[in-house]
Amino acid sequence: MAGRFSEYSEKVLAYFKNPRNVGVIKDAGGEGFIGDPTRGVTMELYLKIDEGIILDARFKASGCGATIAATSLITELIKGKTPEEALFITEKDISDALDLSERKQYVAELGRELIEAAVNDYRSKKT
Amino acid sequence: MAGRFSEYSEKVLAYFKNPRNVGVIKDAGGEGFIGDPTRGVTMELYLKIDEGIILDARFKASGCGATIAATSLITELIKGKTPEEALFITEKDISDALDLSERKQYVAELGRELIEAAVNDYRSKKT
Amino acid sequence: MERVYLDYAATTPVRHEVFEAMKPYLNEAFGNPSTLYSYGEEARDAMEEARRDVAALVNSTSGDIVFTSGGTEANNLAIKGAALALQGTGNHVITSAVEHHSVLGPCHSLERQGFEITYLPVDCYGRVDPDDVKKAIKGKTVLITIMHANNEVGTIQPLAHIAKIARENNVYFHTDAIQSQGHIHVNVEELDVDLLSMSAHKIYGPKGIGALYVRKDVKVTPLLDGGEQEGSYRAGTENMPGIVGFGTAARLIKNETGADAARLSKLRDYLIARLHDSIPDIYLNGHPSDRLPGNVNISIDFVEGDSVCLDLDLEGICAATGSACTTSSIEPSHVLLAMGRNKELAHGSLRLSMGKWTKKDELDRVAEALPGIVYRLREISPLYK
Amino acid sequence: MERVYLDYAATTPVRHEVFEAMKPYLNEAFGNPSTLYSYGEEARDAMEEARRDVAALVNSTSGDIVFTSGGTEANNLAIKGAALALQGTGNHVITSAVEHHSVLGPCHSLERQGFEITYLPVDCYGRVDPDDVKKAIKGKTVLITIMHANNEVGTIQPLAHIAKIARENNVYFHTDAIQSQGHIHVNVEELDVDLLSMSAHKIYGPKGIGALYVRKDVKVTPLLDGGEQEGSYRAGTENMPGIVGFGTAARLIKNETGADAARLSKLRDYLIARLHDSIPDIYLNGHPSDRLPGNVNISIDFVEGDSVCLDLDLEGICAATGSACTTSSIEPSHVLLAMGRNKELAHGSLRLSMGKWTKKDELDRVAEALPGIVYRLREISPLYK
Ligand SMILES: Cc1ncc(COP(=O)(O)O)c(C=O)c1O
Ligand SMILES: Cc1ncc(COP(=O)(O)O)c(C=O)c1O
Repeated sequence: MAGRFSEYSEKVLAYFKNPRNVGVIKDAGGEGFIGDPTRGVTMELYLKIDEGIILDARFKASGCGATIAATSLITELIKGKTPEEALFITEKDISDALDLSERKQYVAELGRELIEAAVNDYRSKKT
Repeated sequence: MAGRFSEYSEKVLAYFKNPRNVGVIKDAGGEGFIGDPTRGVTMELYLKIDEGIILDARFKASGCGATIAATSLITELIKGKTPEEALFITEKDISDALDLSERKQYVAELGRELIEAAVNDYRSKKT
Repeated sequence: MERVYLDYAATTPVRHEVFEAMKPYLNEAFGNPSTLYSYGEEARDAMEEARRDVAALVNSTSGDIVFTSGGTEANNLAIKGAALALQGTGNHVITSAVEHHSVLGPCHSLERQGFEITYLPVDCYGRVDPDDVKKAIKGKTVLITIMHANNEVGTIQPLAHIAKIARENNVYFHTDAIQSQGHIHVNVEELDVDLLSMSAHKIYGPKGIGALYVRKDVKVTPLLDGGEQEGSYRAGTENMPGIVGFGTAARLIKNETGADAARLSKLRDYLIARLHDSIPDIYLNGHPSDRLPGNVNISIDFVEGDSVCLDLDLEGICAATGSACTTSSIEPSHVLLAMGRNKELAHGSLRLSMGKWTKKDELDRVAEALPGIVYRLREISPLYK
Repeated sequence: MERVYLDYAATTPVRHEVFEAMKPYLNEAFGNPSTLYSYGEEARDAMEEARRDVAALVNSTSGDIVFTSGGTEANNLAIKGAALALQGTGNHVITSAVEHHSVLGPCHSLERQGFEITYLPVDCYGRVDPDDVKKAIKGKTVLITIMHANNEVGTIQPLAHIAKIARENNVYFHTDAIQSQGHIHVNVEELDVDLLSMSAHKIYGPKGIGALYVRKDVKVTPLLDGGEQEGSYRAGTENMPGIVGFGTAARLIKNETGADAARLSKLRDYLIARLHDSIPDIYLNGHPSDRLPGNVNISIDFVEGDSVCLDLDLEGICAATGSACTTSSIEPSHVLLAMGRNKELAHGSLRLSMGKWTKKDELDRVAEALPGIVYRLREISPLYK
């Protein structure tokens, strides 16, 4: 029975307490789904893209505090970027922005994959 | 590095502090030697016997506190007895008189053997 | 804001009387019970008194109590120690799927050494079926280890029944009684166990001290070799303050067990009812009545237990989840999975465990805070449509 | 009559600062470092601070320190843990004849499991010859374990030299530094050891807590399986008060080591000289200069050490002998026998070990009391003619 919350930074806690951009976007230009409810981590990312710019981003997430925080952070990071620029966001960017502990690195990794999935979805829809 | 003195009863301590009848008797009527200096226990008992009565008893001992106490006690127990009566002193008599702890029972056993050795020596000298 | 502590099953505060009893051994009375007359004698007397008090809590005699560094060591010593001692006669051990890690760990370690382990299933309440125990026994079975009460869901096992089977088949029987000791009636004679594990920090004693009851003539190979302390079952300079603290904690709780259990069972049922009334899609885990007095465990659908605990914590309420964070995911509780909960529900577990100082108004605070937290997290969750 | 405590090598009093540091963990701050945010965080921070302090005492980093229940567990974990981890590559262990029981015990236990153990001889001062270590190494040697300073006679081993041989031969090197830590300079880098055992109650910390330094990437199979505490090297709820007490004790002694050692060496040599002057037929055991600052160990001819200690005790002086009472005799010290003392002299050993609060006038009391005691016991002794 372990929570191990003490590894959560103030930044994680801030996003966890007040997650920005919760929600879904109907008919989103790009959608990403990552994770597995049976493994306790699920992330969903919805992008509204117009003229090659991510105008809006929304998320849903379930999992540990870091998972929720990271998904919310991502919506902020990518807004205003082009999908191509969004792909330049690294695992380290996410990890640094949230001060993730070593054992929570996988959350940043999943976050990176989430962006990729949403951008790929956008690309496949476009063509 | 263990002393384990807390197993010593008040009675052992009393005999250890003020051992009665320390010494040797020259040309003793009966002498007993028990133990082994390499095993940390040595007991010597000297009897002065006249007309079949143990008139005097002296001891020397080296070993733990219980060893010294038991050997001294034995000199008291047997004084005034005949050698035959002395043989009736049991391991339990010695152990009870000193409140010996379980792990010190071997001292009473050696004490019993010591009496036997001295009486046997007396008998062999007599014949 | 006063903190509300509802994680007594993880660890309990140290009682003031326990601290007071320990104090001399952290100050002037520093003797080593294995040495010296004047200093050592006091320490030895205090140690033997503590041993009697710990023995009395489970109705054993002090000669059968081996002090250890905690519950984990007691379980390791019992399981590995008995298995190794009996290695010549067999290499099969029976346990259950819902044991604590400190039982499963030693079993895995024995497996690596060539032992065969049977992990018995449990029913939906977490109970082992004694018939399954009977069927699992083979000629080479040397040990059965089944816990008394489960640390996550509080379910109490039909121990006496299992012990009877063990006895009939001449197999050692060990139980991990770390959650039950002091909280419900525990009696080594009535349960007829050969080995029973205890831990002080679950009964208002200090951390880092526990005990193993070893029935006379039961063979256990020591884990810690060295000096002749603890009847040569366990070498090492004795943790005097810990031992004295454990003894005091055991003595005090012994007479309070009945009254505490009655009070806490009521509070428990009150909290369960309130949560059921105010939160949809939650499920009680564990047996509805045959459970530890202070244990409430629910699965909250659509959310992850870790996030619920974090939110509660931010509101000043300490609770626990069965989910364990690893470096690549969150592992759902093995106990809930064994009870047949699906993984999603196993992920959403929340344990609220109460103790001696739990007040009704603290439970009211939880009952008021939790619905909002669950609502909030479900709004964020993609699983909740 | 004030008691004179000269058994610091057995155990030390707890420093007041240590007690004060532990107090919160025996009262309100009862968190479990593995759980919970608010309560657990404080506990975790305190634990990691203690780990840094313990690490610093031997110049290691906190990531390499595993807390155990004491020195005995640290030795068991190091020796059995490393041997089992390397079982695939070899089954030979080298140790010395003068190790503490908590090293010899695990070695015997490994022997029963099919390991081969070489017990190296020592010279008349109790020192291992590094050349003997070199000669003893075989292809299947997996571990060398040689203590830093001996607990009975205080002799310091040529560790760096032995470590070099171990390193050259790619063999793990463990040292039991329980008597040296804090009392003389100990540095895992200078000594170049892979594993090093520590214990708190020898440096004015509490009993029941110790540590094992494990160099990065050194493989050790856990003794206690279960939860993931201590980097999975050692399961079990952490002994928080003990850990915090150990940390404080380590931090305090670190800066005092040099001055204490200088003061105690002088006192030691003063006492040795006075005893030599006033008692005939006594012999210093151990190395005359390469020995622990606080250790005096003499063999007194014609008497048994146990009786000398008892007499000293009756005069309010606590000391120790290397003789161990068993249920059928007194066993002479294995250390003194290994050093070539005959059994009679090995039986007459007396250890007077000093510490932080030892005053010169206490030694004077011993120097005044002991001649009379020896005289008295020799008068009783049949060995003294
Ligand atoms: C059922 C059970 N067994 C074993 C343990 C381990 O005991 P300890 O924490 O004293 O190592 C615990 C608690 O952590 C427990 O709840
Ligand atoms: C050299 C040595 N090793 C090991 C130990 C055992 O340590 P502990 O008493 O913490 O179990 C001791 C002291 O008892 C010792 O002096």
